[in-house]
Amino acid sequence: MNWLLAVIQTLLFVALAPLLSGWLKWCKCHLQNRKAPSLLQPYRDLLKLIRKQPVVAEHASWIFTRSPYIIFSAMVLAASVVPLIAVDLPTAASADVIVLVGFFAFARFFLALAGLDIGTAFGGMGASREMTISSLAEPAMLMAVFTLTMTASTTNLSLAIAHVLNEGLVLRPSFIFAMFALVLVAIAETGRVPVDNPTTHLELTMIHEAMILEYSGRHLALIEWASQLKLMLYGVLIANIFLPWGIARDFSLHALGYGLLAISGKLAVLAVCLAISETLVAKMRLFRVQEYLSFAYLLGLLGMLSHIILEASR
Amino acid sequence: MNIEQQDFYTQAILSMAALVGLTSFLMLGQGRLLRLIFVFALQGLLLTLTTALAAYSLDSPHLYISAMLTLILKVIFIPWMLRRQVLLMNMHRDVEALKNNTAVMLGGAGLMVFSYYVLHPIVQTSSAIMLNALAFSLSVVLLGMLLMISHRQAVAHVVGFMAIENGLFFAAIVATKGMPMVVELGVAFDVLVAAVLFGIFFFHIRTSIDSLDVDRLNRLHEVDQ
Amino acid sequence: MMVLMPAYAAVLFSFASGLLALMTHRRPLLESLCLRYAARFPGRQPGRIPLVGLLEESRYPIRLRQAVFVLLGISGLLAVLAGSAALVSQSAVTDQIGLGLPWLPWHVRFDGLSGFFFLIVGIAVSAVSLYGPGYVQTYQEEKHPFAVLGLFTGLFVAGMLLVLLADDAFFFMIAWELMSVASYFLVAFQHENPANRRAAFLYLLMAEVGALAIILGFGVLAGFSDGLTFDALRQANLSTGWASIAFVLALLGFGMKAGIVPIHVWLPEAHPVAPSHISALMSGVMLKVAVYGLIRFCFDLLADAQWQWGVVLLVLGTISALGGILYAMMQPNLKRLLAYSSVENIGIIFMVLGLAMIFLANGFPQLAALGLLAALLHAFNHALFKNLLFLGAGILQHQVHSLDIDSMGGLIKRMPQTSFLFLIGCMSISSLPLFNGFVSEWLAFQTALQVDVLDNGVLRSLIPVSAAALALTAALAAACFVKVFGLIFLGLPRSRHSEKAQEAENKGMLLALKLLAGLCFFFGIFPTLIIGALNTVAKQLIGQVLPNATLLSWMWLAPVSVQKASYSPVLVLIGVLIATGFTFWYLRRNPDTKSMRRSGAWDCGFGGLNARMQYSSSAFTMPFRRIFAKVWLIDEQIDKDMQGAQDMDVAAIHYRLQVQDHSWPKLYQPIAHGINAAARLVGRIQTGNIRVYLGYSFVTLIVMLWVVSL
Amino acid sequence: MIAAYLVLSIPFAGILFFAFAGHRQETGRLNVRFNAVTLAATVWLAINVLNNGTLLSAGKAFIVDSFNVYLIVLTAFIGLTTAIFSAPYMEHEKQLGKLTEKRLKLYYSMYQGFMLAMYLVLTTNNMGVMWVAMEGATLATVLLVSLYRTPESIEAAWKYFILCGVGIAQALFGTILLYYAAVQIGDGDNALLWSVLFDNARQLNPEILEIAFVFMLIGYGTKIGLVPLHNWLPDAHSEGPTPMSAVLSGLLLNDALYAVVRNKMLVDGATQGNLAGLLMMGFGLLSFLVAALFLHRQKDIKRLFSYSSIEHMGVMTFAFGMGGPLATLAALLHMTVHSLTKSAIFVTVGHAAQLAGTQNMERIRGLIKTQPKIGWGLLIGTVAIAGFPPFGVFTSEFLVLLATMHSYPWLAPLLLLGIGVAFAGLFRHIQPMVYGEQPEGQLPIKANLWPVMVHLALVLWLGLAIPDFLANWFSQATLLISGSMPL
Repeated sequence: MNWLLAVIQTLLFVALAPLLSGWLKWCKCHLQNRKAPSLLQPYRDLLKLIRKQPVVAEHASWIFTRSPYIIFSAMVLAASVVPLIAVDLPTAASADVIVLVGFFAFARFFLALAGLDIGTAFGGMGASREMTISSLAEPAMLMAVFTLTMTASTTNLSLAIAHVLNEGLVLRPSFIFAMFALVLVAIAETGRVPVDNPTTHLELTMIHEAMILEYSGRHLALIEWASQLKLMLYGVLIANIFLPWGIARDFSLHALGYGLLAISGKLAVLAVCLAISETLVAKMRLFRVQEYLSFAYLLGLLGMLSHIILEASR
Repeated sequence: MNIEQQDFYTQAILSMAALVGLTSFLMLGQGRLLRLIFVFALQGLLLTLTTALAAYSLDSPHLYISAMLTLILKVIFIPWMLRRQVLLMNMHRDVEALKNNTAVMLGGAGLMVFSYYVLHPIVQTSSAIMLNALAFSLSVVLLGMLLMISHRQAVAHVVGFMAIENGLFFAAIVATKGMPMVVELGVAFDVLVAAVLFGIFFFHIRTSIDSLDVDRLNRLHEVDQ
Repeated sequence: MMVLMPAYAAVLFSFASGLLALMTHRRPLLESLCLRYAARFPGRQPGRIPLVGLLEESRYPIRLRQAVFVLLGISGLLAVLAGSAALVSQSAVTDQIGLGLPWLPWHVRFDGLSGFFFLIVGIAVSAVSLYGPGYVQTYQEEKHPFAVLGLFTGLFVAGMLLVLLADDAFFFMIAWELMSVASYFLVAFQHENPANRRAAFLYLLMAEVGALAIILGFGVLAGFSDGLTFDALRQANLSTGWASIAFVLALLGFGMKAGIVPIHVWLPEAHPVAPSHISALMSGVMLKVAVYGLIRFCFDLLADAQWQWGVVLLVLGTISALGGILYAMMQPNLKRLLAYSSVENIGIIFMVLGLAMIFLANGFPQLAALGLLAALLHAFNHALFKNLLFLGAGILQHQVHSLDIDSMGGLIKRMPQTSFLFLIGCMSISSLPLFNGFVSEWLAFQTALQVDVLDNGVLRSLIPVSAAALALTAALAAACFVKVFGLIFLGLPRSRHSEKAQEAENKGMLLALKLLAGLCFFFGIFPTLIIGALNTVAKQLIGQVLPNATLLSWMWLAPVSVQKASYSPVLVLIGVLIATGFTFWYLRRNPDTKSMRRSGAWDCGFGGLNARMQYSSSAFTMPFRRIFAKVWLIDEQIDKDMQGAQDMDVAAIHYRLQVQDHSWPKLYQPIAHGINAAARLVGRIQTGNIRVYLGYSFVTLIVMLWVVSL
Repeated sequence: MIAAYLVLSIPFAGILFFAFAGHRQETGRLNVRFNAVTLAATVWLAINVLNNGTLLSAGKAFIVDSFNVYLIVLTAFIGLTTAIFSAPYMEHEKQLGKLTEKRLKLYYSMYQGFMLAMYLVLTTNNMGVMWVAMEGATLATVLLVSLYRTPESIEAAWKYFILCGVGIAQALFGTILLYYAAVQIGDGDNALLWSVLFDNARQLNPEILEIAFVFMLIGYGTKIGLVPLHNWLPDAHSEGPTPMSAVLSGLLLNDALYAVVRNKMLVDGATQGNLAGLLMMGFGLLSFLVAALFLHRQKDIKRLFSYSSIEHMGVMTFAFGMGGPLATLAALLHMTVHSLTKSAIFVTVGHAAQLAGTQNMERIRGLIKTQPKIGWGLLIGTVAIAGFPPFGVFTSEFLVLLATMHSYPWLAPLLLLGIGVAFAGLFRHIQPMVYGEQPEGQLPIKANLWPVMVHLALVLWLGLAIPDFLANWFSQATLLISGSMPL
């Protein structure tokens, strides 16, 4: 039963991911006085891409053609770990938050390899920049996550969230730091403005797009879907870790439905915030990203220290 | 106790010691090789007399033998050999300019005092005469080394070397009435061989650097210019 | 006792392989021996005399090489056997060998720790013995005599095994130095090129200094105890000050061998220039032996650990981890890169050991056990994938005739098997889930996250920071090995050699890689097996085991408790398989879009993409150079050839980049200059003037007399 | 006791024979025979001593106890192997035209003369005779140092002669003082006999003995090559024929040290304080460190190794000075292994120099490629002398370190520093010589390397295991010198 529920939740995750980015686009367009595509536009794009026959660069090897599947399934696995609508599902125990980061690393590894595989300058450029940014972002993210795990004294996500829930509303300075750190990291990792611009097509400013420049057809669909999943994953992480209220703690239908409503509401709000920030902020130079990320790291560190010194000190 | 109470033998020994010391000083300040050699022979002669005196007054016959050896070696053979070398090299005219001679002399005097100072623990074990004699011989040894340090001529070095031998020998005679016979003979043999070898070396050095100035034997050094 | 037999046998076999190698030029001797033996049995005709068939002129050298490596392999297998036996039996066997000093025979002790490291050495050696025959067959005898290589390889392996067996300081030092000297000769094996000579000298020098430090460390212990056996040394009761001195000496000695920043400089010089299978042994195993020494000294011999020592280890480890990977990233030479990444991994191991020591000193033996276990596991994993990568590098060197990353590319098409195995190595070393590297790193994080139990504020804030540094290290490692794999195997070939490259024809070489890659994957999925074994080590050293390392079942990893953290690689694997399989099947079920269309890559419409337009390794790492600029001594030169009317337009641009290690100018050159200056000073004594010499002895005499008469 | 007389008379016969028989083709082989016979005699002597303790000859002129008997055997052994090496070597030199038959005649007879002096130093019971023999050793070798008659060799010989002569003279003064102290208590004739002195060392006047010891130490120390009295040593070693360097390093230094130790035993008996020991430790450590630094500046290969000899003599002096059973045992062991290794190295060095036609290390290259035996011999020998296990030098140095850690822990770092510096100094010169490509025109030569192999094998054996008879031999000697058994 629980396992079934876990599978359902995962599928739900995968299914809802395009909707979130659709909603994000929608908000952005409205903020920028543009006519918005429908909320379901991402689904249409995916279906279209899946139907097309993929075109592959002539020098590409199996790495290039297999990577999309690997990346996508890595993201799906990550989704299976993160509690969306209910806590203590069995899948959460199979991999904790560190493994979650591991999944992201896994996906990134193959994305970068795929970028290098086609043998053009863009791929290499994208790969190099992606690895740079992520290698700076990862410690920041872990710092933020460690703050949570040390508060809950577990690295198992659903247990940690449950712990936060049990404590009820406690105002923790550490969480404030950690949350902002995580937000910054999420923006960097999901390739949003100001770090990267997902809608750009000016090659020299691309990071994520540069790597997937050669992808088409179902491969591109998988990649796109995976990045939408990633966006949603970060959103859910932020939402459920720091404001977990509403998530289902027993598996009654009513609780689950309530959880679903809650999470969609939180995500919607988050998306709006993101859209606003993206319309206000301009993309920054590549070599200012380090300052941005080291700031995130600093926040994470502060969160950690304030946890250790203020909250858990004996 | 002071010198009046001593018997004649002791007084003689002491005055001999004084004379030997004097000869060392003479050698130390001596720039002309021939005179150096002469003074050295003189020292040898004094040594022989001391030995004979000791042999007579202690009537230990084997000291006569060592006296003979000394006479032959240090008074006749070695001076003769050295003199011959000097004449061969015709260095008998040139005078070695000794740098700050007076300082060396004062140093020598200081050495004599120093040898007294070093050897004073011996006083407890025996008479002051022993102390005097040993101190003198030690200073002769040290003066010999000083001589070698201050002179540049190989001949002078040999003389200094032999002077050191004299000092030792003197010490052996006065302090311990001579060494055991076997040792005496061994030492004498070594001195003889050494003298012969010196002769050979003079020849070699002369052929290699056609001079006997040891300061020019400085190929083997490790100071980088 | 039964456990010791295979251990001894392993040592003997490695010696035997070394000695057999000496027979390279003794064919007639062997033949005559065989014939004499045969003469005992007149009945047979010469054709069927044993061995003589193997000894005829033409095939003798090949046969001999194979035999040597077979012996080596047997010794490796025996080592594995002995090690696992020791781990299973959970007992410590002691013995004495009638060699050494009259009153101090060689003491031997074989317990869980030794057994575990036996396992490491054994696996590596067996892999190398599979790989060796194919690798050495290209050396021509007169230029690179196999006798030397084989002999010292055997001695090297034997030395490592003996270090693990030693149970008294004297025997330990002998084995230790045997290991060092043998590997020195292996580094100097191709001594016609100056790089090897220089590296060899540096290596031996550092080994000597390190050994002296270790001896001094033992000496401190021995000063407070009676005897040199480890039992006696354990009884030594020293003041904290002396204990700390001993610890620092041990850290210096073993750290020098293990390649801790800043005393690591010999390592990236020496490891790359040795023959690849030797580099694999040195980088994969010898460093572990150094770790073994440190653990033996600090956790076993030194009675009570101080938390300050732990901090020292932690900080040094962090510096080495970060420094190692950052330096590695800049290396254009593959083997140098791998050597630097060994520095990084050793750094991680030291870090976790430091954590263990801190927990031990603060009275949390269980957590200490966890840390120790993580460290040992990482040592094990690193041995596996570093061997894999070095052996792979050896194959590349064979096929591409170069180790320069920038001259390779596109090899995945030409060498599919090698590239796949190498990819597994890269994934393990950059600690991706499902591979063994990840497990130990996960455990390391778990250890660090237990900091809550500590009271000391310094530690409570220091440890998380180091954990973050560990995270940074892991991410950088991933970046570094993306570069390695991407530039070597993917894209377009950057040189003629890599265009013409072929898959290695020798099956043994690939087999060795397969073995190691398989193990990497296997222990990535079933880490609980090895962790269960490691518990015995922890029990013998610290007296504690993990409460429920394998509580749920063999497929769950829950080091502290299920509530705190759990990881089930098996389930993850299953999930991945389901997801991938389903999408794969689902998306490719439509027959007319199933096939892919090939076409040229996007070239911005200019056309004529060529290999030189790809990212080079220095281009790939350029952002890192910008961000971490202070870490290296970067010497970057761009000069343009001008031409045309008053030299305005650029004909060609030459780019030169040199990235150097800080510790050369800061640490090593000052020492060297100091010694030379002192020597010059001392040289003044030898003026060459005899009167000065006489003066010396005169003055000495005077001074001495004055001294005694005081 | 007959054995002892044999040991002394055979070399004496050797001197006369070679001096008057004139040089023939097989003289070298005869020299080997003489030494072989002597070795046999010494082994016989050793067996006697092993069976029934210390031997005193009639009239107590000679004493053979467990301390010197193994030195005697060692001397004979190294004398033999060096003779084996020198036979073809000197022939080769003669063919190169460096030497005439007359000189070879001198060489062989003086070789025996030197051996005789060595045996006399070791066996005699009379301190005076010991001095005479020591001086005799100088006289015997000084002409061999200048055998080639080059200006350098003559200069070296002259320095050797003068410095050692003056030094040894001071030793004689010390002996006289000793005698003086002795006649205070005992009869005149036996007063210089070591055994007598040792038996009633307690009554000897300590002050006099201390002064005497200073003279002895300076005197014999000049022979040992203690800094700052060492200056003659590198010159003499590097300019003389290689076999001479081998025996000088392997034997002469040892025996000088032996003389010092004999005297130290007396002084220790007489005085309460450890002044003698401290002096020796100081000189030893100084020589050790300074020589280690000197290694870095050498250009001549034989000079290099003569400095390494100084360094090792420093270690031994230090260890003997430290006293105590462990240190003494270590020093005795180090004497043995150092002599074996160093003479082996000099043999290989001789061949290497002949191979390259020069002693200048900048011009010796690619030995392994040219003639693997020589190259590896030199390399392994250097590894051994640098104190790497499993060679014996490591064992002894390890023990020295241990003893230091026990009694003077703050000196141990200095010792280690010296070892490290010395190691670097050796290898920075050795590596370029043995490794690298073969210089064109460099051809293999006829070399007989089995003495080297035997020596190194022995050293290896001593490093791996000390056989029982040797072990209890060492412990007997240790008991004799330091007054108590090793652990």
